[in-house]
Amino acid sequence: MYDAPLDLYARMMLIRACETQLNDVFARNLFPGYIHSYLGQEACAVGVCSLLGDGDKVVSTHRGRGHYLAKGMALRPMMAEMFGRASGICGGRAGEMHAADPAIGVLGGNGIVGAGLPIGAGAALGMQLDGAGAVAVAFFGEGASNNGAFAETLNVAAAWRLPLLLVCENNLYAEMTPFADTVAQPRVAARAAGYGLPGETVDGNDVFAVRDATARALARARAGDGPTLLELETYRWGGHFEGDPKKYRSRDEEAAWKARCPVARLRAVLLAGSDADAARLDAIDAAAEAGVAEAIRFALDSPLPEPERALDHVYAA
Amino acid sequence: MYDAPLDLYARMMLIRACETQLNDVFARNLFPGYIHSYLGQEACAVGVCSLLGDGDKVVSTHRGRGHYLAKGMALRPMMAEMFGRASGICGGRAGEMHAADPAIGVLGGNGIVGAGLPIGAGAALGMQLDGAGAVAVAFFGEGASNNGAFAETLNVAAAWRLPLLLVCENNLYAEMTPFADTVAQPRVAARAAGYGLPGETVDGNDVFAVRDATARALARARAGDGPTLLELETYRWGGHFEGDPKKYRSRDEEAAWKARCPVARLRAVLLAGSDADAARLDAIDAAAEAGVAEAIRFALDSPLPEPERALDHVYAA
Amino acid sequence: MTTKTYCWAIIDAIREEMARDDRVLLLGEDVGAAGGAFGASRGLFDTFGPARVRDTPISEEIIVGLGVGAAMTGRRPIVEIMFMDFFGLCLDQIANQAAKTRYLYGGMFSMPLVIRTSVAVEMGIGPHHSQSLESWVGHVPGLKVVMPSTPRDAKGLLKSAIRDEDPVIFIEHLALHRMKEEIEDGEVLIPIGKADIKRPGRDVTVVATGLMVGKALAAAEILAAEGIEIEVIDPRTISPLDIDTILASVAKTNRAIVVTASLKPFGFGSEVAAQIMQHGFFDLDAPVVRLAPPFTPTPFGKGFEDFLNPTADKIVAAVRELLA
Amino acid sequence: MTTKTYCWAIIDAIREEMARDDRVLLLGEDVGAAGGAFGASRGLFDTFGPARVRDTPISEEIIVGLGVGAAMTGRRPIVEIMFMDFFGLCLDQIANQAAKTRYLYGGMFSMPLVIRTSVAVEMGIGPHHSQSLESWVGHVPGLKVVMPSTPRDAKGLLKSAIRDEDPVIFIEHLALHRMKEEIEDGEVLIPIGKADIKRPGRDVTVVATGLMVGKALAAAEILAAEGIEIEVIDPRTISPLDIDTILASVAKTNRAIVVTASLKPFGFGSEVAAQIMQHGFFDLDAPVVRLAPPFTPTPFGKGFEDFLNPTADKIVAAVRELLA
Ligand SMILES: Cc1ncc(C[n+]2csc(CCOP(=O)(O)OP(=O)(O)O)c2C)c(N)n1
Ligand SMILES: Cc1ncc(C[n+]2csc(CCOP(=O)(O)OP(=O)(O)O)c2C)c(N)n1
Ligand SMILES: [Mg+2]
Ligand SMILES: [Mg+2]
Repeated sequence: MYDAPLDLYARMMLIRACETQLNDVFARNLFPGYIHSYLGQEACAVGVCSLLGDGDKVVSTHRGRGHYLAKGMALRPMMAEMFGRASGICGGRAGEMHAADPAIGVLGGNGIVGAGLPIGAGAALGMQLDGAGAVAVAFFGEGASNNGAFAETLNVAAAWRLPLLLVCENNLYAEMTPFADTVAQPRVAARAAGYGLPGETVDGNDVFAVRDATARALARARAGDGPTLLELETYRWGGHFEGDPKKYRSRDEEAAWKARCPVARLRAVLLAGSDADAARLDAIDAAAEAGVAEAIRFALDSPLPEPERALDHVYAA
Repeated sequence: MYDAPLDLYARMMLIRACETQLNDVFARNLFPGYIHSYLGQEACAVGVCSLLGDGDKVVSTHRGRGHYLAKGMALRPMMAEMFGRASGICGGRAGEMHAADPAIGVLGGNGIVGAGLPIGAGAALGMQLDGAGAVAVAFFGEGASNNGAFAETLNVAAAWRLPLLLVCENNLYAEMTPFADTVAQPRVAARAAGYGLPGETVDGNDVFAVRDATARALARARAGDGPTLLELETYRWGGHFEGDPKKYRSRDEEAAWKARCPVARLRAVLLAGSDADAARLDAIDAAAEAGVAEAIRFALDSPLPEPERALDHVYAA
Repeated sequence: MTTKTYCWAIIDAIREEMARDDRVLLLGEDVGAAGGAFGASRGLFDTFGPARVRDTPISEEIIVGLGVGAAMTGRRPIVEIMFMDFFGLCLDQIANQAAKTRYLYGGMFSMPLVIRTSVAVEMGIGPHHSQSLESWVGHVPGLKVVMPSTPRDAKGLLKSAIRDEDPVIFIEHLALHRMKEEIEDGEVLIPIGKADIKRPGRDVTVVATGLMVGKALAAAEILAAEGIEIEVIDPRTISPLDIDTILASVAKTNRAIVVTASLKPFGFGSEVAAQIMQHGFFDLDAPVVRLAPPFTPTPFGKGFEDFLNPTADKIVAAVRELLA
Repeated sequence: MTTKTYCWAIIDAIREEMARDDRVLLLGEDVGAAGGAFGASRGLFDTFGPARVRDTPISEEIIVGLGVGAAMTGRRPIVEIMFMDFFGLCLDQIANQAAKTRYLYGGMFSMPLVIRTSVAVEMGIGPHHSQSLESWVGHVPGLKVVMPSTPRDAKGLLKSAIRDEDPVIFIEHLALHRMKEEIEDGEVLIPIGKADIKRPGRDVTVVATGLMVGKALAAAEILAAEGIEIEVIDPRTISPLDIDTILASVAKTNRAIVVTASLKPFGFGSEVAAQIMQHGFFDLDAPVVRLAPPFTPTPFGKGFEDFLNPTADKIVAAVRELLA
């Protein structure tokens, strides 16, 4: 949980720096595998997770680094996990799509689109039974909202009044296919009514708007009034993964969305308000960049896991 | 396709007689396995199917006899199939949950709740590509509307403007569980809007209301304007299967619904109008009863399939 | 000792474990007030209430997913998929989620999840209610797969499954639901991963699973009258398989038959045959015989099923042939 | 002759069949304008248009269901499930619907449906993008299962699959996508159900599937230098299996190894071992060896995968041991 605007900014910058530098690493051929970049969606993760405590659970996706960092996963072990290093939070075996950290309630990413939604409902059931007012948050993309798992989750969560936030980051594309081409009704939040839960669409690039909507949803969930579907309108700056030539969309569209940069917007608000001057923000930026650079070095310097570790943890010891 | 009110009546009576006599057969321990009775839902099948031609396709459920008969499946081979006899339309191997007849567009029942919906969409895709104005109809229960397959089907059908009628027979129960206990929003038709197709709820025990709604949906589908979700409010007079003690509902509720008997209502309308007198309707009733009795005798007299037939048709010859 | 049916043994196991540990939950279609589609949760809703015994919608994927998420947050859920034939709707949650969570995250999560399901082989209900699909889950690392063949085994294995830290697929045989057995009144716990010699013998090793165990025992009676003593081994757990007990038997008998309701290709018989070959090849006087239904779906009707499925007579014939 | 990659061979096969028969359709995620997530449908959308080449939502169950319904109404759909790891989301439509429709209705329907999918073994993408799950579908009667290991095989088998009246699971190996081979310019049709001897030999029969075929051939080179000649058999079709070709080889070599990316329990190796035992027991001088990854999920990273998966060296070692 963090409320101070500068903390929000710092967290968004951390994600921004992480995603930017990882792209560089990828361009230099130092990254093992795919990068599913979170660049451009920083306000979503931070807006939502800044209001969560360690007891609250988050279920993430294949595009999870924003969620991990926003929820408070330590930078170095997170980064090392992305590189599949032994010093990674999961020993380097989970990798780019899958980090988790039970200590802070991160229940993991997922390589199966939509599969996190039922698990999120299960975690919310756990929270409901605990009775301590904690919630579960399931992040997912708009593409996942076309999967059956989404509908089953909306229905059960609503029927059982589970303390669940269903957070759809609508970044307009699922891989190379525009969401609009796969639906007749492109407003994800509008699917909520049919299942009897509130649905709300907000500007996912405005961290304060995301926070306000999250706060309302959290209040409902913590009061026992059940789930909310939040649709955060945002944009994936990069391709589906790095290296994707993005033929399916125009450079103009990309520029228009970059003009709505969530980090720049928050910076402008902060500068306009009295909270901070440019130097203070620049210092935050520099700290984020330095921290990320250091974490990447840490990751690159860490050994790969011993291959024999692949034989561990198939079953409980 | 049949329009004359007396034809509608005859078809509903045929289903009524079929279901009633099968229950007797079951009570006398002459039926092999479960009976999923269609008693009480006759207006749904007849209302919809009376407007379909042989080129239109129907995908049915585990509770399919009403659909088969309404769509025009010949009584004797249909009945023999229910009893698993060699003279059954599928050689007695498909059985109570599964008959099909490609000649009249019946693509089969299903033992998997909800699985017919994607198949119905596929058939509608076939019809769309044929371009001859034919449609597909997928029948399903309200219980199936909680399955992911339902949502995926609504979405694809709407996105592709498939000539598909999604016909939900909402009989209030899925096995022993009231639908209302498994949802926060019990109006199935209200789920359509979220996927961008029209949804309509009608009295499923009023064959004319069902026909009117079907006619509207068919016009849309045949004109290339895409799918419609129809929710037909009805009631399953029997248990989930025969022998189910129905502890989950009151005898009062059953009586109230029986008072809304779809067959009796049509009969009253016909008697009030000028179309027919009681003698004419009684003759129809008697013909239906006699035909069904004869078909059951035919079935019972037919040999079981040779067990070796189980080895046929695994692959194309 | 009390005589219990297989069905009541299951209810007892759940009731005892729910009473013992309030983290245990039961979720599934009709499991609540209705007491289960097959009566296998009668009374539990009344005893433990709607928070811990929950009717779900017909949403197989989320039924398992609820179990996964609840297990990851400290509960010990039992979820029910009414028929194993429906696994095609939820195998992602079973095989990609439940099975891999502990592994993926380096042991940071446990997955104490039981997935109860039913196999309706021999009930004549047709192709969507008749499949014995233990191969699908036996092929997945991280899962344990259990198939009890008697009431006592059902009780003891289910209690062990509920206490297990790994996901267990618990396969009930509907055709056994009314089978009766005396069960001791105290705690009954049967270890997962341990085969049971249901009848000792010296001439042929007959490995049989679930519903086939009874048939093998019936065959043993017939054969005993001829002086042939088969050893009937019930693996009880399909995965991880107790191959040692099977190998020890084969070392003695030098001949083996595996009797299953699961189909041959990629089936339990193939797996056992391959493992006996791997570890006990030089003990074998003849190839391991797989007795299983032919490779077809199951049509509607008991007549077809009697033809397709192994029977005591078919086992007797196979044993005689193997000894000929 | 033209040199083609595995990926372009697949595109060619689809293009030729779509041109030949306008009932053929292609449905799947990103298959349209984007030309496929892996580029395996490039150009088809432009040639055949949006009616016959359709991008679907991320809805695996209906992707297959659309194929089933379209096949039942006279089309010949090719549907794509991007990774085989996602089969848990659509196995009901595959195994209960597509596979059983002809059977159930006594032959009144055909099911000319091809389900294309990819296996990403050795790509290092982790547990949800690495599984070779041919066992799941090989266990299901009514399905055919094909795993091409070269561009020409891919083309010829895919064209046969599209013309087949039964549902065919067509498994592409992502790690082979860039493999090149000369392919004749005319019609290439390779029969489903027929194994291919990729390299004749006399000492040991090595049955290898998909990606493992190349490794077996590499092992053969190494062994040939030592005077050991292995016979490399590529079954090409997993189900129905051409066991005769394998048995004829074993009759000659008396020793067999099965190399797979599929895991051992209930895997292809077990099935082949069981069948060799059943039909060729007395030809065997030693037990059939199953060479497969250990029974674990696949962690992220190539390092783990190289450790887990069979390699040419491991095959060489297994052959030497078998001959020792
Ligand atoms: C069940 C499943 N289908 C397909 C894929 C392949 N895939 C990976 S990410 C992705 C797009 C997801 O789109 P969306 O949900 O909008 O998330 P985004 O990538 O935009 O964050 C697809 C199709 C998958 N991983 N899982
Ligand atoms: C996927 C699946 N889940 C559960 C079942 C067991 N089952 C058979 S019918 C039924 C109830 C279906 O309810 P509904 O869709 O309302 O149809 P109705 O029986 O009322 O006609 C259930 C749960 C099944 N056959 N398939
Ligand atoms: Mg997206
Ligand atoms: Mg119902």
